[in-house]
Amino acid sequence: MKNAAFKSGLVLACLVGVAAGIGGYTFIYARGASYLTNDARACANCHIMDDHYSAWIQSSHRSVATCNDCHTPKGFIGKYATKANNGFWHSFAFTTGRYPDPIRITPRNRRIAEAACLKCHAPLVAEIQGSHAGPDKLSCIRCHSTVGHPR
Amino acid sequence: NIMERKQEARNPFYRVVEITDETSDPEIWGKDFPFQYDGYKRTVDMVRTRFGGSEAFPRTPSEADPRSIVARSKLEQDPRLKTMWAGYAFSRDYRERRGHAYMLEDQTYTERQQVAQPGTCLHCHASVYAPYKKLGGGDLIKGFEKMNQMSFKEARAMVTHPIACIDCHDPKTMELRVTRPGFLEGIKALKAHQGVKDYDVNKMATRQEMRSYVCGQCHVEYYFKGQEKRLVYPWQNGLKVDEIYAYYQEVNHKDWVHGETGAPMLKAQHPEFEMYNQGIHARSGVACADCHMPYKREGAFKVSDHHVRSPLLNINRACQTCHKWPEEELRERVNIIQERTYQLRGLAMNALMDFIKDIKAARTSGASEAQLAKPYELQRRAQFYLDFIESENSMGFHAPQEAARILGESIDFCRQGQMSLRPSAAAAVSLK
Amino acid sequence: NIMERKQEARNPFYRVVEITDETSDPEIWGKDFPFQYDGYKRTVDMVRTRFGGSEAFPRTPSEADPRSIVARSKLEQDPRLKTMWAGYAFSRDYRERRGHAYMLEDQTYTERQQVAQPGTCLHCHASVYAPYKKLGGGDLIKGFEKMNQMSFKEARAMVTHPIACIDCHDPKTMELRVTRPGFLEGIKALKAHQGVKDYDVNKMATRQEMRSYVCGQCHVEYYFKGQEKRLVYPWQNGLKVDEIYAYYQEVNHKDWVHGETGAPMLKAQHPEFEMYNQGIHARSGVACADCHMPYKREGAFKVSDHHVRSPLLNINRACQTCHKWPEEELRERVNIIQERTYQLRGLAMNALMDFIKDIKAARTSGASEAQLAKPYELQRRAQFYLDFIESENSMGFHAPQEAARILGESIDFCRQGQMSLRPSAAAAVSLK
Ligand code: HEC
Ligand code: HEC
Ligand code: HEC
Ligand code: HEC
Ligand code: HEC
Ligand code: HEC
Ligand code: HEC
Ligand code: HEC
Ligand code: HEC
Ligand code: HEC
Ligand code: HEC
Ligand code: HEC
Ligand code: HEC
Ligand code: HEC
Ligand SMILES: [Ca+2]
Ligand SMILES: [Ca+2]
Repeated sequence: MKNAAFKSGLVLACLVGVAAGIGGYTFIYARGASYLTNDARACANCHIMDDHYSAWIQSSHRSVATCNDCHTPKGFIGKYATKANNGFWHSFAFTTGRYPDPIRITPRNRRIAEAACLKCHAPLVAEIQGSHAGPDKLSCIRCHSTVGHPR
Repeated sequence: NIMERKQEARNPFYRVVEITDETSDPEIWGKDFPFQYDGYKRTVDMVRTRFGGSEAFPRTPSEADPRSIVARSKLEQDPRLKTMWAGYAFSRDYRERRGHAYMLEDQTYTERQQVAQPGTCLHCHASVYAPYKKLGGGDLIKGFEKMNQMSFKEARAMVTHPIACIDCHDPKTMELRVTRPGFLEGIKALKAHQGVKDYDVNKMATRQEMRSYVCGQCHVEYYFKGQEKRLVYPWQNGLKVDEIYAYYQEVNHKDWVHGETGAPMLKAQHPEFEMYNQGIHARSGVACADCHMPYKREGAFKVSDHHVRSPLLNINRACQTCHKWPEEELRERVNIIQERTYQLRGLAMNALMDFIKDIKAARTSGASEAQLAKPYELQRRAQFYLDFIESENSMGFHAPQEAARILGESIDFCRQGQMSLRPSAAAAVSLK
Repeated sequence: NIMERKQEARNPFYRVVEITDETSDPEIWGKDFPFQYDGYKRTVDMVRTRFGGSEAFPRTPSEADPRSIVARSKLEQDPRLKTMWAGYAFSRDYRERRGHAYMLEDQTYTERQQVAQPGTCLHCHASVYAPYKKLGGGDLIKGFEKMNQMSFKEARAMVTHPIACIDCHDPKTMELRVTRPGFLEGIKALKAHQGVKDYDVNKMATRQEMRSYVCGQCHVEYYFKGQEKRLVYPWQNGLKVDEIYAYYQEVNHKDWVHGETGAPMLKAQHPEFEMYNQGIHARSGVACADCHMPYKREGAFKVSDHHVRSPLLNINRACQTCHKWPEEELRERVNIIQERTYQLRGLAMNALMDFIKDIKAARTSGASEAQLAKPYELQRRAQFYLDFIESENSMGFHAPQEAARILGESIDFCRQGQMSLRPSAAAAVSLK
């Protein structure tokens, strides 16, 4: 709650250009530009993503899906909107060191990851998905939470 | 070939025949859903595991019982069960469960039928959905009530199939549904107890819950209430053994009078749903179907394996998606849990035998009803607790610690019962 | 700030002072490893959880015991413990454990010291590595043997610190090492039993094993062997309670004679390592340190949280790395396991009280030694089993089903013991 208010306050501050301060520096320093690519190493620029990176390297998906394939939604806009959002908050969190440890996926990004599975596997699961929709849609992560990076 | 797969992919529920709410015959459903039907038919397989699965025992068919193969007799494996259930039909014939394909014939031909049984029995051994509705003139519950009050023989003539597609699925959407009055009413009472009013499982349950509820239609403790022989699931106070026992005390029900002691007894039957709900998997949102009907790749699709069976015969699919341990390791983990349960179950069984012996002795040496009141209550309780694990079919796996706790209490009840029949160590001397 | 973060990442082990194999004082180590030292110091914190952690009780310091704060007395929480341990030092003073920082003073001032205690005690309550070597002229085992045979007072004068860095770490490499003779010999006997010859833990254990073995140096069942008061971990037949009991029967050891019944008793103490090894976490390769010293991010690199404490005070780091459940849910899961254990422990405790009462009664009404032989053996066994859970500090969490199984057996032993003292239900009448 408090945190949320704090975040929004900060978002405002950025608009005023403070972001150019910390955010901007981090952006360049942490090779922010690469954040916009699909290269998984981009994510690993941050040591705190190292664990996931090295786990991903060993995952069944390393050769078929990069971080972004699972952590950004379909479509250009959504993709870059999410990147901007995560990019900013991750940079911010990283710089200030304010984040839970171990890192917990946010509900939003969890939904994105769930949806990502269907980008590639929709046909396969069409039958088990059946006519179910909305909250009753099958959660893949319930059984396959480690496909991207084994624990 | 690829072209076809693409076809399939676009409309997974491509139908070749029409299925209505009266279509009981699974073979017809199978035309539209061949993968599931194939699995369903395979429930005839009989394969053993250490404590589960089933083993085929040949027998010479007779007029009364045409079966040429039956499952192993539990009574012969452990004769103490005959003493435990003395005076009750279960002491005549009690076998290992086997696949769904056998449910109707096993029920029809069990020697337990030598005691007159009501039509109620069919609720969980046949595809009764259509028959109930027919009998009730479109009203499921009415039909249920009518069939309960028939004799088993009479009712048996009205059903043809063991559990079939229609018992778990809505023919239009293929979504899961609960068709069993016993569960509809039982879960309603349970939810009411938890503060949820007028719970309608088919409207209010999540899809994931339904993946267990369809099994909870039958794999539960039950009793026949009153003259109408209404099937009731005793969940009014909750699903724990203590809460169920409390319920039976309140309604003061007894299934039979013990043949050797004269105590008013309760029989526990297959409380898989109740025990599962005390376990870590239920808390983790893992459903019965996750383990007993795991997904299976068929061509371009994943489908639910309708060959419902012991997960230990299918560890790779049933467990390894969630547990990345080697198959052998997973089998060993189950084994450790089951062996521990089995060991404690043995001790509880011994305690019960000692207790029954003592009550008999006390009666022959002329103990009064008053003196027997306490021992009777303790036998009733001890035995119900033990039976709750004995008749539960996972040998403790569904809720390992809870199973051990229940057996521990059962032992305590037996031994205290024995004590109540003996003079105190000190008093012993001053006795006349 | 980011600049620093990248810096830190590069040189984790930056030394400012030199540390030798004689450096007992943790403050010096702390100069090189400030993060770990800070955590280490925080073990003075006292915070309660439902069954663990610890609570600060103020007391007025006295000449004999200068402590102004102690942990809660378990004897006052449950007076049945006084009867259980009648005639033994534990019936005078037994408190909740608290942080490592207190180990030396709590041992020094416990009222159990009013019974003469040997120097052996210090093995697990002080940084004895350097003192042992000094005393043994460079030979750890010699020093150990010498100190065992001193009086506590004498030995106490030779140590200064509670457990310190040097007791778990090699000062050069900072790798973990076992420094405790009790464990070195205990694990060797255990491995020999498992068919591994001449096991040398510091050479042959994996890193992950060491993350539990360093704790197993002290959080184990033990006894003092013979006149030399040698500290021995009774693992020759295995780590299960049954195997440990069998060992004590073989060597026919007793800790004391029960004050109220006269039975030759055994005391179980904190078998965390033994119970943990019966649990699913141990099987899954999860180490004590994973839960009690989880990694913690300090700037750019991860350090082990040296604030060793109840994981329930640190669920996010201790559990959520592996379990993606909300904190509240994880707490509730532990709670369910612990409450179940606690309930059964209560029943076992009652059974034991009944049993002790009966033995006393039998003795006063003049039972012979012969008649008491069986009851004595059963009390010894029942009580050791109960104590194995009572004195284990996770209230069942480390191995939920095993804890319940052990309590169930304990109940059975007690009740059978009572039975053995009473005439049979039938015989009762024909008694004179
Ligand atoms: C600037 C450093 C940095 C980079 C680069 C980075 N991350 Fe992160 N990431 C973080 C930090 C810090 C957190 C913790 C934020 C929090 O939990 O509030 C985090 C958290 C996450 C989370 C979980 C929390 C959430 O927001 O759901 C996901 C998923 C994630 N990162 C994915 C990625 C992916 C995919 C990339 C590459 C496209 C990436 N990260 C690149 C620093 C970074
Ligand atoms: C195949 C899909 C997939 C790929 C590829 C993938 N992830 Fe994930 N990731 C997931 C899923 C699913 C979750 C949520 C796990 C859960 O909630 O149990 C997740 C969660 C996370 C989290 C939150 C912390 C956690 O473990 O729950 C982080 C951080 C993260 N991913 C980073 C990355 C990075 C960095 C990469 C690339 C190196 C990557 N992921 C690649 C699917 C993927
Ligand atoms: C960018 C496309 C893509 C995305 C996104 C993706 N997958 Fe995959 N996945 C694949 C491909 C291609 C394979 C086959 C790779 C192989 O056989 O090794 C595969 C294999 C798998 C497998 C079988 C191998 C294994 O790990 O067991 C599973 C299960 C799976 N995916 C689940 C998921 C889930 C769950 C998600 C979402 C969290 C997901 N996939 C996201 C492309 C994707
Ligand atoms: C209840 C557990 C469960 C859930 C939920 C689940 N799966 Fe699976 N999945 C499995 C099992 C079991 C297999 C292995 C099937 C086999 O080996 O035949 C599997 C296999 C797969 C495969 C590999 C198929 C192959 O053999 O190439 C993919 C891809 C996959 N699942 C994707 C998904 C997606 C996407 C979702 C969500 C819509 C999902 N799964 C939901 C249990 C699950
Ligand atoms: C986490 C996995 C899991 C879940 C969830 C689960 N079971 Fe089981 N079940 C098992 C295992 C393992 C066994 C032991 C099988 C054996 O011994 O061969 C078992 C045994 C059984 C048996 C006896 C099977 C046999 O072959 O003898 C029945 C019946 C059963 N379960 C029904 C259910 C029902 C009904 C539910 C839900 C209310 C359920 N199970 C939930 C894993 C599970
Ligand atoms: C209509 C009642 C009914 C329903 C619904 C039902 N079962 Fe059963 N189940 C039975 C009966 C009856 C048997 C024993 C059949 C026999 O022994 O002849 C049985 C046997 C089993 C067995 C033992 C199979 C073997 O090979 O030993 C398992 C496992 C099982 N059921 C699991 C389930 C699961 C999981 C569900 C839900 C997906 C379910 N059952 C739904 C009535 C039912
Ligand atoms: C509430 C549901 C339910 C009712 C009502 C029910 N059964 Fe069952 N029955 C089951 C389930 C589930 C199994 C499989 C699990 C097991 O065998 O414990 C089973 C197994 C059996 C078996 C095979 C194993 C054995 O016990 O030998 C027989 C025979 C049987 N039932 C007969 C009957 C008879 C006769 C009645 C009526 C008096 C009856 N059943 C009523 C659910 C039910
Ligand atoms: C004992 C209950 C039960 C019976 C009987 C049963 N099913 Fe199912 N079926 C299930 C469950 C559980 C699912 C998984 C549904 C879900 O995840 O929502 C399922 C899923 C399905 C699906 C959806 C795709 C899939 O495989 O997950 C189809 C189609 C289906 N069943 C067809 C059939 C047919 C045809 C029959 C008869 C031959 C049948 N079922 C009998 C329990 C049953
Ligand atoms: C859909 C996921 C899922 C499936 C399928 C599943 N499990 Fe589990 N299992 C869990 C979860 C979740 C836990 C609880 C621990 C945790 O949170 O990680 C657990 C815990 C366990 C435990 C430790 C708890 C205990 O009672 O000792 C065992 C053993 C276990 N599972 C065995 C099995 C076996 C055997 C199967 C297959 C028959 C199976 N599981 C199927 C998710 C699953
Ligand atoms: C999977 C996690 C886990 C592992 C592994 C584990 N423990 Fe624990 N431990 C716990 C939990 C949870 C408790 C209960 C804490 C409470 O009740 O506050 C506990 C309690 C304790 C306590 C009492 C703590 C207190 O605050 O009262 C001690 C001492 C202890 N454990 C030692 C050990 C030792 C030694 C090992 C290894 C041999 C070990 N534990 C392994 C989770 C673990
Ligand atoms: C040298 C002996 C020794 C070693 C080694 C040791 N402990 Fe302890 N531990 C103790 C003693 C003694 C106490 C009780 C101190 C007191 O109550 O004054 C204790 C207390 C604890 C407590 C209770 C803390 C609290 O706040 O209630 C936990 C948890 C614990 N130890 C875990 C561990 C773990 C985990 C390890 C290994 C990483 C370990 N211990 C190593 C002797 C030791
Ligand atoms: C094998 C290792 C070991 C030995 C030897 C040992 N202790 Fe402990 N002691 C522990 C551990 C571990 C704890 C913390 C766990 C607990 O309190 O159960 C502890 C706790 C204590 C406590 C605080 C809790 C309580 O019991 O009041 C006292 C006091 C204590 N010990 C005194 C002694 C005395 C006196 C001796 C010698 C007779 C002794 N200890 C020998 C390991 C040991
Ligand atoms: C009760 C045992 C114990 C004591 C006492 C102890 N440590 Fe540790 N320490 C550990 C364990 C366990 C690890 C993890 C080692 C591993 O993973 O290999 C560790 C790791 C470390 C590491 C490696 C980096 C890290 O954090 O994982 C350093 C440095 C360290 N300890 C310093 C110290 C210092 C300084 C002290 C004294 C103030 C100390 N330790 C006291 C058990 C202990
Ligand atoms: C390093 C990984 C790891 C850590 C840390 C861990 N667990 Fe587990 N936990 C497991 C594994 C593995 C299982 C066994 C089930 C499985 O294989 O998924 C398990 C099983 C469980 C179970 C079910 C078994 C049972 O006894 O009922 C519970 C509850 C549980 N953990 C709670 C906790 C709690 C609470 C903590 C923190 C104090 C914790 N775990 C820390 C890995 C871990
Ligand atoms: Ca019943
Ligand atoms: Ca001892």
